[in-house]
Amino acid sequence: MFFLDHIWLIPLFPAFGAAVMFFFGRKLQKQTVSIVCVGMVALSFLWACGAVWQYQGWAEANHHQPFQKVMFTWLGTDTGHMNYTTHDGTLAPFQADAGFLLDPLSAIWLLFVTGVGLLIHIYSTGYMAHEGGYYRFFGYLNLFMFSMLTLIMGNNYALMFVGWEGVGLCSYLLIGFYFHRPAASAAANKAFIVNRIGDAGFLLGMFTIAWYFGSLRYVDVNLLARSGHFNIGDPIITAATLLLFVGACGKSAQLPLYVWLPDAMEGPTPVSALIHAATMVTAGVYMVARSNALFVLAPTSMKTVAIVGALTAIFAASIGLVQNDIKRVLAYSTVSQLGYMFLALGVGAFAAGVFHVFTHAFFKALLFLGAGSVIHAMSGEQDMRNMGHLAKKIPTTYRTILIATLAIAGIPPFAGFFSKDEILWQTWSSEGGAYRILWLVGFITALMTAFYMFRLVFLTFYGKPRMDHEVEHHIHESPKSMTVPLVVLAVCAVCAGWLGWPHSLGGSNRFEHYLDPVFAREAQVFQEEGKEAQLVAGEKEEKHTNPLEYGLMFLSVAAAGVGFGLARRYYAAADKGYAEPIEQAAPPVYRTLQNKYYVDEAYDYVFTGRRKIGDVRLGAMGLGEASSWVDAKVIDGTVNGAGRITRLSGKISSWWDKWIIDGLLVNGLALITHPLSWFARLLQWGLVQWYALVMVVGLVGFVAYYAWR
Amino acid sequence: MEALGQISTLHYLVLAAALFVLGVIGVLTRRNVVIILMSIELILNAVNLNLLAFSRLYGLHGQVFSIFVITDAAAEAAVGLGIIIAFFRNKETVNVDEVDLMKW
Amino acid sequence: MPDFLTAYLQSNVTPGEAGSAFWALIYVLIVFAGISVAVMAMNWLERKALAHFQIRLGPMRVGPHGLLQPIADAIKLLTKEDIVPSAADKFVFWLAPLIILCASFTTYIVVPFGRAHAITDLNIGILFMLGVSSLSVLGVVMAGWASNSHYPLLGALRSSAQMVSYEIAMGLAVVSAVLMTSLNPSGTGTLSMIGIVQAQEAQQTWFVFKFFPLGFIALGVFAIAMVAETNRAPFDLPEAESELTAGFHTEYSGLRWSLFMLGEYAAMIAVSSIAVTLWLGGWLRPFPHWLAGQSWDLVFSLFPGLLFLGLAAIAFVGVGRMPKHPYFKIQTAGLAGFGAVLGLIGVVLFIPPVRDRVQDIFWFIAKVAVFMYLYIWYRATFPRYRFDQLMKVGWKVLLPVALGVLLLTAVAGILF
Amino acid sequence: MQPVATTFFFYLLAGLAVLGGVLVITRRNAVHSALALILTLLSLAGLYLMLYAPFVAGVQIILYAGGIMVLFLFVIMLVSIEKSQKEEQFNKLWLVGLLAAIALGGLFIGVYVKGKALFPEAKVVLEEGNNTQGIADYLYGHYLFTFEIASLLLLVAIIGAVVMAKKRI
Repeated sequence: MFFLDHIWLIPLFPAFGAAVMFFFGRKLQKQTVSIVCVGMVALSFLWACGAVWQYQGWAEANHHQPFQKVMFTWLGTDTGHMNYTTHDGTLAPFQADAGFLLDPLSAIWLLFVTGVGLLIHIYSTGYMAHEGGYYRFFGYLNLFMFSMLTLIMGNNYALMFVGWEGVGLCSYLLIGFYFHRPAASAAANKAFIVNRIGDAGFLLGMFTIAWYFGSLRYVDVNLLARSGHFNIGDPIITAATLLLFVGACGKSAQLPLYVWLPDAMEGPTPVSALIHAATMVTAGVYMVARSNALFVLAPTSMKTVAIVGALTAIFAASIGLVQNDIKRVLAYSTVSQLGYMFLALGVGAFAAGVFHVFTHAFFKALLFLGAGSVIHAMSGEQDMRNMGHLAKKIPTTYRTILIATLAIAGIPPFAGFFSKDEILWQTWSSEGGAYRILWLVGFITALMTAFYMFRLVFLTFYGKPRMDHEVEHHIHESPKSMTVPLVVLAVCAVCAGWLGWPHSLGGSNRFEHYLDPVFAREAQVFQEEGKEAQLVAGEKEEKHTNPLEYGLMFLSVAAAGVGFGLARRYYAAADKGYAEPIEQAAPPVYRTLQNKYYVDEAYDYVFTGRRKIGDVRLGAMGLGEASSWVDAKVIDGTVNGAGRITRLSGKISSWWDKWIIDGLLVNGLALITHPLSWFARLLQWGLVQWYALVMVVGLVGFVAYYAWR
Repeated sequence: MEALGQISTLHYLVLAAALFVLGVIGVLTRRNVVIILMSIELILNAVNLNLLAFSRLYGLHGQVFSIFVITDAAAEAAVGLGIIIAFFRNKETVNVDEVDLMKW
Repeated sequence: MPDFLTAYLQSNVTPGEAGSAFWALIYVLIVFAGISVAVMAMNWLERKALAHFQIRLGPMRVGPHGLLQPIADAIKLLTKEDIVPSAADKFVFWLAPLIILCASFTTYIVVPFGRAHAITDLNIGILFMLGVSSLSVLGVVMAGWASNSHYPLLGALRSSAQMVSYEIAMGLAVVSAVLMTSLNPSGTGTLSMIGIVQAQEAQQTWFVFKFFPLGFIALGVFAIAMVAETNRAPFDLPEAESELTAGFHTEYSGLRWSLFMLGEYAAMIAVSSIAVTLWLGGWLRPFPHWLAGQSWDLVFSLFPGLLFLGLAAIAFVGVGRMPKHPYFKIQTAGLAGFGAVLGLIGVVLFIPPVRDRVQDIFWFIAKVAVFMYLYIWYRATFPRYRFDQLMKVGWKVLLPVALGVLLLTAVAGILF
Repeated sequence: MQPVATTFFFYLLAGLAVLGGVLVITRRNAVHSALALILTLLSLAGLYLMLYAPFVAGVQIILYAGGIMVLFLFVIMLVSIEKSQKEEQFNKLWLVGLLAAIALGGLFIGVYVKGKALFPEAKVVLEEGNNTQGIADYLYGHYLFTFEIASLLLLVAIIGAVVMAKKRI
């Protein structure tokens, strides 16, 4: 139980690394920096493996309870000084522990965050080797690891919020890592500000939970939520979950707050891989999954999650169809895949959503790292229009990216096939016709995904070389420190999906069973109460092993094939000035997609106040300016007018006081007194020796009087 | 020598009176504060001489009192000189008639 | 007339008590001459001792082993041009060395070289000594101010601050010794120098050993304070060459400067005699009670003559070791003559009446000589204090210690 | 011991004392004034000895000449005297002051002459040998309270002097 008891060390290792970088980083050699930072993350990873392994044994003995390790009370006291009134009038102590919680859900996150994080750290030592601010980069990365681990290991919402804000900060710092580039700094600001909207939602949701349940601990909240005291559709819980979901939208880049993620690609590529693809952006998914007990009590919220997820998926995928920047394609792909995950959560397939997070972490990290490798080879070129014919020149990168593409496109037996298929099947098999529409949306998205991913592969690795001669000359395979993580991730991208091999294909779906202690109890509750529910996940699957599932499976594989075919047809032999098929077919659609549906422009008009018509500012800022004008001219004018009148009367009164009261009555009297008091002044002249003289004269007088009396 | 006669108490008293008057003149006429303080010492010594001259007639009490007077003089010198230093630091002068802040 | 002379010699009182102006004058002359000779000897001794501390020879040219060096120095100083700075305050400049000299020599009025060998015995003896020696501060301040120069002024300020500060610790240490004199059945103590020594005789102990270690600590405080009081190393800040060239007497030269030197050495001897009188039993010979009796008295009374004979023997050994070159003929003869004079004095000191009368003086001077040697030793050994350290030692160490010793002495006096 | 040549020494010391007093109040240079004052004080100490007050004489020397006057010299050196030497030495009231003081002196003489008969002719026998002990008996016996108050006065004076002279407390 050693690792489990000291589970608190897992986040502290990278924190230590970050602290070392903060205090001494400037003076350390690059090699030392690498050893310290990578070593700390490796320690975390090993410790996490040990802890999860020991948790298995512990859970067997403890009815699959979550393991909690409370270090100390972090906020609030035990003395009752910080009590607050909950909604039903009882007092609850405001208390947030510095406590850690380990259950299957956080175990999965723990493993892939530390694992993928370790690989990306190693990759970074190669990728960043020639960049300035090496120690700064690794310090931020370690700080990020600390925050992310705090987020997923905290045993209450408050501690989760600490990690939530910490990863936001690190995201900001790392997007703006090249702070001398205005675009990077603007992107960092954008990410931070957009996230702030989401964070406000999270905070409000958290407060609502505290007020409604009287505690912030997951264990307490889950216990109460599952106790049956609350009706399904309870308005307060609906509000709380919706607010939490706003937070998730911000962090996980869902509509309408997704706009920061594509811009976040301004950061270094390993950062994009680690933070903006594999780990941080899944924090929203984690939070919704963690709050599953609440979400199932709020069907409206579930529907919202599902619809927003589906819309985000297709929306982002459609933009990804026409992007030319290799990292942007991947960024929109990430947004789209996140949409998938939320779709799964929204239809109640929590385990499927988590499974997709798990597989996605590997292949999307791999894609980004591969893209980084390509960019490295291309001397910083990111535009796919200027690539081509790289397959032979960087074979390792090519092969690994191909594997990842196959995985994300949903080709069996790669990882993406299992998770994506699971999501689509769960969506289809949910109750109600409306969910079939969501399935259709997901299906079309899968088609688009296959198309743009293979477009990426063909434009990058096939066709004619379209780059400058200079650049072509320099193309080279990346160093070992970069390729080895690629290979490891490629193996994971192939194999990770096998953990969730579905029953319908003769597997046992171990992944979902592993998560049963977290999610399955919800299914139980619904079944027993016999209410209309949108899912009965665990049970349902075994019942519905019917031909339809195989049909749907075939359809999605066929969609991937169609995507591959289309991409091959249009891009396999792309030369300079190749034609975009969508542009040829429907130019307005192409322009719209190329401009990302003009969402940024719309935000500019409505919120940021950057647009003007004449002198009048538009949007929310314009409204502010207008009210400011009213305040300055009308309200203040009135106030100033009142002030002027007061001043005038004051002047009159002052004149009266100065000349009549002071002048005539006070000073006049004094002027008369002054000459009259001359004789009295002789006694107090202010000259010491005068006093002495008076004394002596008096002495003479007295002595003379007494002597000759 | 003998023409001047035996020295009596009156001789001492007259000498003390002379010193006293000299001290008073110093206090009343000099502008330099330090010299005024010294004149005060002169006055105190005249008093001491008086006390000792009378102690010749009435016993040791006068001597004891002169000890007290010397103690007093020491205290007075310490405080007075402290005041002079503070005064000099503020006004860059030691002239007593330039201390006229209280004068209207 | 011979009767007049012998009558006094056979009495056992000081000239002051005897009311004899003639003998008082004789004593004053003897003391003045003796102190002057002692200062010269001290000067020679200091240079030689310092030189040997530093593994060199010191004065060797003038006379055998530089014995005549002080005389040569004196002639040089007396014949030097007397320079008075043009911007100096002439009168005060002239007055300052005289004040120091007078203050130093006036103290000897009450120094008891023996039961009958003091010029007079004042009732307020120790108070008189402290008071008069404190007047030398005035001389220092006047010298520093009258020179109208920066270094002397700084030296004078330092010196006066130092002397005024250490006077307090010194006075408290003295008071604890005076308090010890009152530990007799009548309960009244004394300030008289002779009375203090007699009190030690009556109490059968030197005050340095009284209430051990109280007396010892008091002597220690006094011994430190007296070094500071005389501006000697390691408390020689007022004359620190490296900081103030020569302190308050920078602008002095020739005769006036030699007056300062004379005054300084005379003051050293004076304060040492205070220490000897107060704590080391003054003229009392060692172990007067343990080694009592007629024969022991005789043995101890032989010491002065033996000392001089020993010195004569050293001189004659020196004669034997003189180079045999004709150039050294005069020097060899001179040394032999000096040895002969010493031997003669030694022989005279064995004459019983002289022996009885002189042994007090011998023991007193021997004890003082120890302190004088300590002065030289300090100078050779200790580095100079910094001024703030000096003040700290004076006010924060010596003063509380002396006060504590005084209180404990009072308590011990009541208890025992 | 019996004072010798009383008349001569009285006139000598009295003359020196008065001379010193006159110099104190007439000198331009404050250092010279202080030295003149020391002369007066030492002459007075001699007179005290003649008045059978050796202890007071000793205290006079050690405290006045050795202590207070050094303090005076110190302060005179601290406050620059060049400027004050060039200024007017006497204030505008000097004539009035002089006249008043002389009137006071005349008055004293007149009073002494008039009241001469009041003094007892017989002098008290003062044991010179026990002078210090006698004073001590009075100080710690009859005047103990006064003595304590004097010590309090000194304490207050110490604090006062420090407060006055220190630049910043």
